Amino acid sequence: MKVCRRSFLSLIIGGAAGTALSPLPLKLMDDSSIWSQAWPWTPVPEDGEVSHVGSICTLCPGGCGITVRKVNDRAIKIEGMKGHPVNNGGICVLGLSGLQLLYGPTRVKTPLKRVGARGEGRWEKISWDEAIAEVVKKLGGLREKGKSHTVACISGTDRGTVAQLLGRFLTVYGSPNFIRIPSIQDSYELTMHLMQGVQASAGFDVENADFVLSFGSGLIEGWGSPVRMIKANSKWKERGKVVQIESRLSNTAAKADKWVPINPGTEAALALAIANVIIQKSLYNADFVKNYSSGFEEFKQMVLNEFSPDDVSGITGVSASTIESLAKSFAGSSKPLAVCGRGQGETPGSLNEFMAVHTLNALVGNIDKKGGVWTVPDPDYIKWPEVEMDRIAANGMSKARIDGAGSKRYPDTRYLLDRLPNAINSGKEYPVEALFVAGANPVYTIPDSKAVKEAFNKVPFVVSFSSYMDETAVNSDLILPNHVFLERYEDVPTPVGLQKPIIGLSKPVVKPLFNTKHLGDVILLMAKAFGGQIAKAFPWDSYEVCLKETLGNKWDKLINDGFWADSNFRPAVWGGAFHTPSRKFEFVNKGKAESIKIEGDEKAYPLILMPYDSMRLASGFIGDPPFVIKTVEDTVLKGKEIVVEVNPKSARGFREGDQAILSTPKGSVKVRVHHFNGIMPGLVALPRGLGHTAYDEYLADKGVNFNELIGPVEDPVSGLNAAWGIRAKLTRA
Amino acid sequence: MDSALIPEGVKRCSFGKFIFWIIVVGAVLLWGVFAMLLCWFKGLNQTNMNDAYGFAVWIWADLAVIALGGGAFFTGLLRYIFGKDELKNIINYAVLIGFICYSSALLILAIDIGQPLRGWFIFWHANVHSMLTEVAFCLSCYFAVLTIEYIPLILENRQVDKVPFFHNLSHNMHGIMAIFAATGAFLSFFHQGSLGGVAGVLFGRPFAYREGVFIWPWTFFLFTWSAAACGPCFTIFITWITEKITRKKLVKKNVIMLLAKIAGWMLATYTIAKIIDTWYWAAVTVPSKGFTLMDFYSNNPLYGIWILVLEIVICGVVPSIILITKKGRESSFLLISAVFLGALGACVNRWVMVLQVMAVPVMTFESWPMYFPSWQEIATTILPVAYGIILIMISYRYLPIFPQEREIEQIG
Amino acid sequence: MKEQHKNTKAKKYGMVIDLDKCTGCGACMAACMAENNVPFKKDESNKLDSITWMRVYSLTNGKKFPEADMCYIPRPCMHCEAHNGHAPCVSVCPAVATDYNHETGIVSQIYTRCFGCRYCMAACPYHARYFNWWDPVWPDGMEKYLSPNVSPRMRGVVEKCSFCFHRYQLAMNKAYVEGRRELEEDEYQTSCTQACPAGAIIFGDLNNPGHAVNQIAKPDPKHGGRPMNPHAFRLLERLGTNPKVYYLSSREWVRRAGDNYIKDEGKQGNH
Amino acid sequence: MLPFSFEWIWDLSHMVFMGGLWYALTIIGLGMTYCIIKAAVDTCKGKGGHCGH
Repeated sequence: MKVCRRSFLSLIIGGAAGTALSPLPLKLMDDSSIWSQAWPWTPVPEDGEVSHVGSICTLCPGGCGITVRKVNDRAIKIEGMKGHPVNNGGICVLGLSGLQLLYGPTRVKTPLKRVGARGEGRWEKISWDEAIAEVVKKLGGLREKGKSHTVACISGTDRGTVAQLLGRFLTVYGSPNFIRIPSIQDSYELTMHLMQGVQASAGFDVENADFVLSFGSGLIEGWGSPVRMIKANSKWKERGKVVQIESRLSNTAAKADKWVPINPGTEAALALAIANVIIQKSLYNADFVKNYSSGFEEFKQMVLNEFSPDDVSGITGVSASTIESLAKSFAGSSKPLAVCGRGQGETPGSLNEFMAVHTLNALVGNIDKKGGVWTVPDPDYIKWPEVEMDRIAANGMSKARIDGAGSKRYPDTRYLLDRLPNAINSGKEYPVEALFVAGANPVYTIPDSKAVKEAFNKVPFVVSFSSYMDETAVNSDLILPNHVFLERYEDVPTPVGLQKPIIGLSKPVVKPLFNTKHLGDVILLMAKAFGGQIAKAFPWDSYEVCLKETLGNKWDKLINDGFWADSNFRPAVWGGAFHTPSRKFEFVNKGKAESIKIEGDEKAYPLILMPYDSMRLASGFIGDPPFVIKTVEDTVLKGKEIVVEVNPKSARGFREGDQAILSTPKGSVKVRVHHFNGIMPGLVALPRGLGHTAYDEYLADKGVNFNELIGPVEDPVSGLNAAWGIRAKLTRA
Repeated sequence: MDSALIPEGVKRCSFGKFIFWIIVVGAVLLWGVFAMLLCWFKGLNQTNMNDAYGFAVWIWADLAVIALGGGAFFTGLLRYIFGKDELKNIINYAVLIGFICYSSALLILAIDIGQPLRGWFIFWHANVHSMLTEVAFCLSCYFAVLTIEYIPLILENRQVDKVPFFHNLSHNMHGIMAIFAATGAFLSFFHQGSLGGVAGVLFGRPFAYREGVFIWPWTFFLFTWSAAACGPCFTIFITWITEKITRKKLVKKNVIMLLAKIAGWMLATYTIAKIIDTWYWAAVTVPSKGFTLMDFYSNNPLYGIWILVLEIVICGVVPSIILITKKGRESSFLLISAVFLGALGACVNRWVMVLQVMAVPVMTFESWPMYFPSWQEIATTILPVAYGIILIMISYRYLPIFPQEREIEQIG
Repeated sequence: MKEQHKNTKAKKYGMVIDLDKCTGCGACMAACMAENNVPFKKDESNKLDSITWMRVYSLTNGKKFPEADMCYIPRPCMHCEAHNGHAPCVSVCPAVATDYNHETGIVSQIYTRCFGCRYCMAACPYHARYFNWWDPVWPDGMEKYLSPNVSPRMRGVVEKCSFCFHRYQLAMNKAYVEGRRELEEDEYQTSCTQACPAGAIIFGDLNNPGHAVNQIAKPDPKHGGRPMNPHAFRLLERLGTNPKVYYLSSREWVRRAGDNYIKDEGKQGNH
Repeated sequence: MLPFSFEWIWDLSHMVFMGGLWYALTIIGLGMTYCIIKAAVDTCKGKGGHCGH
């Protein structure tokens, strides 16, 4: 048959038409759409049996109860625990994102030993036996040379069994250098110590206060136990008033009933001027002042002479009439409460300011009263036998602390971490030969990052117990990764700022995912390896045994409810509350309440840089997980650039979104400018919690770490860091 | 070389020159195809679109080419239904331009959707309340009609025509073309309209929202009207360009004059309607939502009141006056300026109804998001232009697009 | 647009958000992301392509220091009822991938039905709808926390807040097993409501006079659900979207920021 | 699109819209079918063309 062009064409066309009319195209279309609905690279979460585990979140000192939803052995979601005395069902943005830390890429999965240069990030995986042997060998060597005191330990907390085990280990080993991460807790403890003669934490009965006078505290921005404070804020909306004294319109200021802008750093003067009005108009609680306080007359004279509203108005920028009305409404309320500690309270602050503010509480007599400041003793469930130190340990313990805490100069201060970098760098004290870091990220959180890194580089042996590859872990020699909080048992004593002692119990929600080990067990293993008195001080087989024994009859309740509260606890009665030499509240007057001078020359640096805190930026030892960094607004972080707030008045030609160089005496960084009418002219505000160099690609290299731009300023009384800002300038990029 | 394929009695450039230009335009086409494939395989993250600009330059291009392709349906309507017989001399070209515009529009839509493989859901799971469903249905049906109108043209190629079946098919299709044209006009009316409805029904967007009759907002009718007005303008404009490029007269003046006159009256009435619509919208609709007219034309770096003036006065009133006056039509310069402005007016209108709609903030605490297309978007937008040029080149070379060409050539 | 369920009274789930209490802490945003398997990218600072079903906006009163004021406003999907369920987005979706459920008043989104034309996004004045410009990618191991109750979305589709509809389904399943047809107020609560540390979000059935949302917002059925509580307002009330999320604020400038007004128009411009 | 897909409702909008659609499709389909069949018939009858049967 002759195949002509025509039949060929017909075949093609006929074939095409035939295929088009057959069900094949339909079938293919359907298949393709089904395929696109289940792309193999889109995960399909496995279903299974649902269960809930109650525990305590330890991502911050807030101590919230959490309920973790599980499907089979996977943790699916963290929710707030209903009925928990701190957060009753509520939960914060960081706590909600906890699973991203558990399952996230920043986990340290096995003990690591540095092989490259410090901070280079080259590691060798080692076994736990090797890791512990390594530490013991190093520490043993130091001990033999009588240098046990050159070992220091930085810990996120000094409370609870794990921190206590760590401290105990240091003691029997022979070093006085257990150092807690600084915060306003230091200042509050010192204030309570000096004015009330007690060694206790300050608790605030915020739920019952009806007039809250806050001197720059970020009441709803992470101050105290964050969820509890936000809950309290909602209560104040229903019945109560809040006055925020702050130079920037923070969230707290915006939510307050009244915002009083103040020249930064003059808060103590304002507090004393308020005291002046209260005393002058006899608005104070006469019973308390007369019967339960001492030093009032002296205090009165000082305040009347030096802190008249008119004079203070000039210093603070707050009008005399405002001062008077503040004083009247404060003293006129039935349950007034004055608090201080800037932002989230990560910088301890000026002791004078704390005492001045606490004086206001004393004047209205709301100490250990409903809605006031309570003296909260540490829970006393940890009753281990006294350690028996051997000769070396006793010798080591007799040495002075390297940070100067408890020295002649700062006799009452317990920890002074902010002084450590300088102590190491200056070499005036003894060198630090080994450093432990647990539950803390000092390389990131301590001011003057340059000096901190320099100090770290001078320490020949740094051991990190971090679960995550944070800045400190990166700059260490050995990482002994702890379980994360969702994988371990741990007791959580009274959350910061809570007015009654409670104990929470963190429970393992999931089995440890990686080759990590509980810090408590690591301490026990180290102690055993040393033998002798050191081993003797730790008679437990495992941390779990130790914890169960320590908690005794509270254990069952803790396992069932997740927390234990002392139902018998009542605030102290004035008659027996004060343990000062006079047995009364003391209006301590430690020199003139001078404001803390910040670093930098006014001419070279016309602006003042201040940090601000946000619930959406974790600035402690934990960095923002992906969910949290996602919530950060574009007026805070834009791409990789940090945005600083400036009042349009002091923007000097910088338009919204312009790039600029922000310089302080400590360093300069690239920023973007955001015009914000809520900030006092002359100030620049920079968010804390950004500028991480470690962690994962969702967080690292975004923005600037505030600590690179500021150094500590020593409070003359306490030695704690009182820097509330630093001089700065903005120049063209 | 390919002379056997070229229609009888007309001159075409050399095959080499033809191929050269095909390759040049083809390179641009390939660039567009590359961008298109990127969008398909990597997803729409290749574009600069975002959650504020869900519709962007593509949708504008889509609406614009459909409006400009409106010449096909309107000329067809005039030719087959209203019996304007002269127009048979330009209808072929109008159909070709329409075919190009509509196929491009469909292609753009296929790139624009996030899940192209599921594109057929719009037919299968149709929501009859959605203007977009109406668009999709009428668009595809009308595209089928345009194909049917274009097929006889292909069949008239010298070689194809030799096949008796194709010759007969072409003959028969011509025979009932009026029915197809009528269906096409019906479909076209609805999809031009529903494209207008797409923006007009957005009652959450006061800038776009218009009241109307039954389910159709005023923009529904305005879009159809403007397509009927600007489509012929575009046909005249492209014919003029083709004549310039080929350096030949292809369509007799009386045909152009007739089409221009009709287009002029359509444009004039459209402009009046548009002015009334804008006035009512600015005076009644917008204030009832809490806005003033100037809210939509201030506080942003691009959209000032100039765009409204450009659309209505410069691209509406001015070309209308030119086209409805005999003197204006007869001046070649004025005529071409007028049809260009008319076509531009449709493009500006579609831009405003797509991109400015996205840009105007509705919530008081939002600001104007601005947008600039990525190169992938630009390339895929240019793709249809390149494709259209190539199709015109091939059709012009091998098909009897301009029935009067031989006649004019012989006279000339 | 299904017919109403015959056995039970139609619900109208909605929210009241107290802006006086809202501290802008962001917990609702994270609670939503964690509950609904919302993906995240390396850079989420461009808010125009960042998927946040619940987004907290911040408003300012526009005044200068020290008169400046600020307020946060969390914005979930408003689940507009508009007129008889013709929400701005529902009526425009060409493929019925989003629908108004007359039983619950919830606007659904069917990811496998959506083909990504984004018309709904153009229609929504609240920017509550988000497009998956990218394939969702979880870092290795992190997909372990994904909830089986909400399917992760694929690239190229639109997603939005569902008022945690899966929680409604789970609660209804449980109720049915127990022989009930009605839910208690606390049996069905959204993830953001549950998490909010300030207790600023309240969720429930607006049709049920026993529910807190109804008692607080006091929706006026005669006027398209407009709140009768003088401190309550809805976003863009005047557009006729008839949203089911009510806001409370004691500050007038905040209430006014909820809608557009011509300069000297009266308060709460009722037209 | 078809009455047996599950979202189909026999309401006015569906009848008008889908009615219009199917009406148009029918015209186009029937028209084309007519043309093709008639062309085939004509071809068999030997009409037109230059090299036909």
